[in-house]
Amino acid sequence: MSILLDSTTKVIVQGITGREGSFHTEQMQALGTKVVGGTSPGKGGTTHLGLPVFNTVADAVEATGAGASGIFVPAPFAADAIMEAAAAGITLIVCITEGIPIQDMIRVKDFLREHPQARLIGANCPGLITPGQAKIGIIPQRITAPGFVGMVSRSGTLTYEVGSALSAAGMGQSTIVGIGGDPVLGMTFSDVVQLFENDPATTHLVLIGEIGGSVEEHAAGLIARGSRLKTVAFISGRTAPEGKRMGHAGAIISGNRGTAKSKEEAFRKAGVAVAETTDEIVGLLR
Amino acid sequence: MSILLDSTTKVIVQGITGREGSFHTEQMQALGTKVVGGTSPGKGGTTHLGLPVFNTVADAVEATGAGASGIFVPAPFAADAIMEAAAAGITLIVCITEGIPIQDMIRVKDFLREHPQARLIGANCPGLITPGQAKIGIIPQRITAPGFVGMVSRSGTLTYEVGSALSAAGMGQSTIVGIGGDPVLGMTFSDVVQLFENDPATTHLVLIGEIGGSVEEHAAGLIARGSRLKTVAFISGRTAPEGKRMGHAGAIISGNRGTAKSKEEAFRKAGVAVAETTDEIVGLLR
Amino acid sequence: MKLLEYQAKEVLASLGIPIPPGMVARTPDEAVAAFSKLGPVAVKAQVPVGGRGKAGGIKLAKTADEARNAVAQIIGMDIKGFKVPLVYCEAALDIEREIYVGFTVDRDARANVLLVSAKGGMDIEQVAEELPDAIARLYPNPWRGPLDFQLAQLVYDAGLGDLARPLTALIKKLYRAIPDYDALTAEINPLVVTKNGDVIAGDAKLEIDDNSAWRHRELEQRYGSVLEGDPYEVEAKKRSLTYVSLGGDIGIIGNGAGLCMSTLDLVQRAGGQAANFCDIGGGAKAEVVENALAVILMNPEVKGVLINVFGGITRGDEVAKGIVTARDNLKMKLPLVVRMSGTREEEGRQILRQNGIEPGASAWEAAQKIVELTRAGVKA
Amino acid sequence: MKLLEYQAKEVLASLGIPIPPGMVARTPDEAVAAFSKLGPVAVKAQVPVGGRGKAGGIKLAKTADEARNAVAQIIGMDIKGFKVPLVYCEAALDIEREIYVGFTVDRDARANVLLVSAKGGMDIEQVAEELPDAIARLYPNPWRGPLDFQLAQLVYDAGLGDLARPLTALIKKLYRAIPDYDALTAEINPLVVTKNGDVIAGDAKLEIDDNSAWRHRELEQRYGSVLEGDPYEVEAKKRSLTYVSLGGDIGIIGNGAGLCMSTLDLVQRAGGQAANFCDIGGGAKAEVVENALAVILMNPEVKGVLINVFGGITRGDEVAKGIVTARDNLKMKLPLVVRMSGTREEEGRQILRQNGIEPGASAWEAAQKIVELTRAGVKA
Repeated sequence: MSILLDSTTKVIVQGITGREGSFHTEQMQALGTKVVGGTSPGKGGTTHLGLPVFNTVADAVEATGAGASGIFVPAPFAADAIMEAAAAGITLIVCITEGIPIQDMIRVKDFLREHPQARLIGANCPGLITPGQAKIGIIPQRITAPGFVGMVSRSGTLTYEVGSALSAAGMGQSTIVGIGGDPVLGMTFSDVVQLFENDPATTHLVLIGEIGGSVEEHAAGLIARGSRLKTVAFISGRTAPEGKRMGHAGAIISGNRGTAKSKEEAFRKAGVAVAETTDEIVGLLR
Repeated sequence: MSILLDSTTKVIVQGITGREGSFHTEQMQALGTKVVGGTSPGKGGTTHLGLPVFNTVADAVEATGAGASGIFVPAPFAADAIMEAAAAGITLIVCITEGIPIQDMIRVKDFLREHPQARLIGANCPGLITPGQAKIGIIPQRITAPGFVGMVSRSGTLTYEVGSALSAAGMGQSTIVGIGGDPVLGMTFSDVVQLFENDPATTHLVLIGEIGGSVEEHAAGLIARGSRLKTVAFISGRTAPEGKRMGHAGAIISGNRGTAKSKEEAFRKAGVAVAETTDEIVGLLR
Repeated sequence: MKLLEYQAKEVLASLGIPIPPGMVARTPDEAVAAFSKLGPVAVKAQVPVGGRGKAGGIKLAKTADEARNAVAQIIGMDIKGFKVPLVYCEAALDIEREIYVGFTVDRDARANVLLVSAKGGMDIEQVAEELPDAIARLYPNPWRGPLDFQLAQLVYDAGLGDLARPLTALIKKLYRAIPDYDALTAEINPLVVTKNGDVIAGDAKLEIDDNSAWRHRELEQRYGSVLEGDPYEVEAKKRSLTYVSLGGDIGIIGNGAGLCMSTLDLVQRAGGQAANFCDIGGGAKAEVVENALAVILMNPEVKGVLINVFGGITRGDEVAKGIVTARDNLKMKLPLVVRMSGTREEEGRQILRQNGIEPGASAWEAAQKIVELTRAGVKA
Repeated sequence: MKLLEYQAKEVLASLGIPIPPGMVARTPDEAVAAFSKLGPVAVKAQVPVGGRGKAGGIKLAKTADEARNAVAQIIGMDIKGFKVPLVYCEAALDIEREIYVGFTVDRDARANVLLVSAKGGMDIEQVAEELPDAIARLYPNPWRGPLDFQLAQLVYDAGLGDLARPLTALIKKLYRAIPDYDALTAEINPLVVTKNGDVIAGDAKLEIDDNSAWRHRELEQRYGSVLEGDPYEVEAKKRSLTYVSLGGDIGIIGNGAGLCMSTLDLVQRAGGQAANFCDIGGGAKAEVVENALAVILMNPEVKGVLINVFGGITRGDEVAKGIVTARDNLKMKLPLVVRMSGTREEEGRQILRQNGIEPGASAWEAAQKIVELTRAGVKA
């Protein structure tokens, strides 16, 4: 079992003919993901990577019955792409694109209220992978192994590191979800944790947060109300100074808010083990 | 019994300190309407016509528990006033103001989707009256008498004429609703007819339409699906030429749409008696 | 306010929509000047109604003389009741393809609807009837406006995917006429695709909501006075009356649009023809009645006047006095029938009778009476 | 992009918000010129951080000499790490009352929030802590913007009903900075009510979303180059690197923001101090690594560099070759520790060793090694 995505999920790729879209579609196919088509305005009716290309998501959904979409379009078009997917009835929207203006995402979030079927992951995220079955996004298959650990993270490469370590230690993953590093996100830690709670195949949970915002604190609050998962949390940015953006637009401490300390404390209070370095995660999870 | 409004309905007046607002508030009070206050930005805390004045509708609702509002503010402020009332939880909004830009009303209609509790009558309408009990708007009490005839109309003075004739003939009214003459309206004929169908005290129905749009046709369609009311319809503008606005912004025939003929035919097809002059209404209703 | 073609194009150009070079001409000499600047031109009658082409209101001019002659023929021409006051001389386009793009208010949906069709150049109502599927529709959320993906879908739905980029950009600009100018209807028909691939407005219609005049004083100032067609309607507008000319010989005054319309209906039923619709609004103030009478009496066709008022707030005796004064001030000699109801209506009727005005007991009776009096040519 | 006060005020003025007359000065003479035009002025250091008043960065000048002296003192001053490049000379206001007006992105609500408080002139975070009820809040719908009645409610909620008209109008204009300029934060604090009742921006802060630069090239052009504070950050930006100066002596390069941050944490845990945060993005291309190294080596404080990369798409041997080339091209002599993982990581490590670079087996080990090497002052 897994959350959100498995080998039966029909996936389309928005921006399939672009460089990034092409490359990662092939990677997704290599893992066995059921990619059924893609969109590229003006190229409707053509074929790419053996898949039908459509002008619009509505056309793609109508022709393929796709329920999920990975978005690989440039930032100026990404907010519109998310809304297009939601309006076309897509239920899982994964937006890899980074650099989307925050005000665009605020408008998108409001738009999504009218399409409650649509779950958005990202933007500015590596996407998600259910090892051995399917992925949408850019998480490398080779760092994963099928198993029982749920992973959810705001970081990209850091997640790959931890995933590698878990896989090497024989602790495979049910699903790995990268929720992204932007200040205004689709699904948050809490949303994903809730799904793992309800997934019988997931028994352990690794949560990789970072400074800025309070999605970690919210997830800790959720876990504190009762969880069946053995959970380890790690927060990067313990030594980051206030007021400086650490790469991710969302990774910034303002005043006393968003510090690694407050997040770690929240997790400890919720009974969650906190790893001080990524090396400690495997040990704490056992 | 009645629809929408009775002697227990708590009513506020938006724009209560203006000339129109003042005059008609007094008329409403004279009939016994339970007016509990009004709004006039900047005059909050004062008293007018023995009623408390508030700066905002939210304040007025909080202090008085009002559930209905009559709007008498000038056209540039009227759309905002409607949205304010809806956001404050008012369930019956009656907007008397004429001359509201159509695009404002289109935006208002969309806004109201988020406040489904709010029923809007108007704008550019005479409001409604439940004879002997209460009124919101400007329908003269003296043309009415309590009784069993439901009335719904797009016209003002024409309604008063017909009301007078009915009252003189001993056919009192349950409630009279003037839905207004604008192209983009709040409640339509169908909405009001539905309420009369469900009001046991109403046994007869007079429907006064005019050229333009298709709210009459829709109501006829509703009635055709079954009605317990003895109904007479009258349409003004049988001789109006195409493309000319007959006073009301909504009273205009474009092409074959919105003609008196199509409306009358729709009613006849629904089994509704159609009066060719207003003088015939009383006779047909007996 | 329905703008003339050249005015509509000025507004569209301000929104970034490409229009052909053009110049207004009021005289043959101005047309020659336009020709010398623009070369071969279409000389187009400027009237706020469709069908001017069929009426002979558009002529191509390939020489200065043709331009001169075209203007001489077109200006002053009567097109559907509008006397042509000026023409628009516009550089001729090298047309590859004609498209329809526009929006209007859909009353049933209580929303704006954007319309696009590959069948440009035809009357859109005709397309709607004959080839309903040839029109693609989009109902944009009024706060958000049309979103990019919705515009793309609209253009693909219309079978115009090969023009997706220029068309979506153009429609987005056209839509700005709603938030920026309170437009109710806009139409670019044809939207021309030229032989070298430019997309450019061949014709343009634009109607601005009169109710929004307070938000767009600049439009009112710039375009409000150029053309209004009917002189009585122009005069009535100055006097803040709601007046529509109808072509018959019986002047009509009513208070309330519905009442006034039903009065017209009764006059026709009685065998007469109304000269106008004139709604003096909810009350029936003496001054307003006098204004209305004054405008109606400007029309030499009018043989008599019927006033039908419901005395809402104003009392019947006051209404009657006002009517008498108005008649006397205007030295009106034509037949006048007054039907009034409301508070103190009996007192009102008495005042009328005392002053030689016959009151009608009901609207229907009054309508019959004015028809009879105007037929007979009898003075009241 | 955080605008300086005078830049923020220029933008606000373009939205119709009243600002006092003011002039930028880069020299004492320019300040005297400003004084002769404006009369008594406040001479204000232009830095993109708060607290300049306490730091001595604002001086009142009642004479030309005072203006000259103020500029001489303020320019070049260090305020929270920013060297003051210029001052803004602004006509002094006759203050009756100070108000706070602003907006920011509320991450938890994923929405913009408008903030108004009668407690102007104070730090809003302090007001939020001490008098939370003194701040009124409005979350406008992002498509609709704040509606008039919502703005009125906001102003009444803040206890500023007596200023409802001017304040609602002003906040409406301020809000335009969101749709028009992709502003993330705006703050007018204090918004001054003068003795004769005018409402005018006393100070202004404005932050524009860097991600929206493609939509606002004009802002970038006009304000992008004036001041960036740290020279390494300026250089890194030119090279499209995500770089933050931190003040220690160990240069850090990582791919991915989270990985890079956790590397900083490990260095500190090992007893060292990072000189910077430098995220070279998902891949680890040779060219990008060289750019990052070049910027880091500009800083004379740097005693050694730690590179921590996860080889995602790029293979380990390629990453290693790239690092070696970069080091050689830059003739780097300082200690360099590289920790890499991913495909062909073993091959990569071998290449490093062959070229005299010590690979770290784990990130933690690598962090300890670079701290050790830089402490010892040993060259790798």
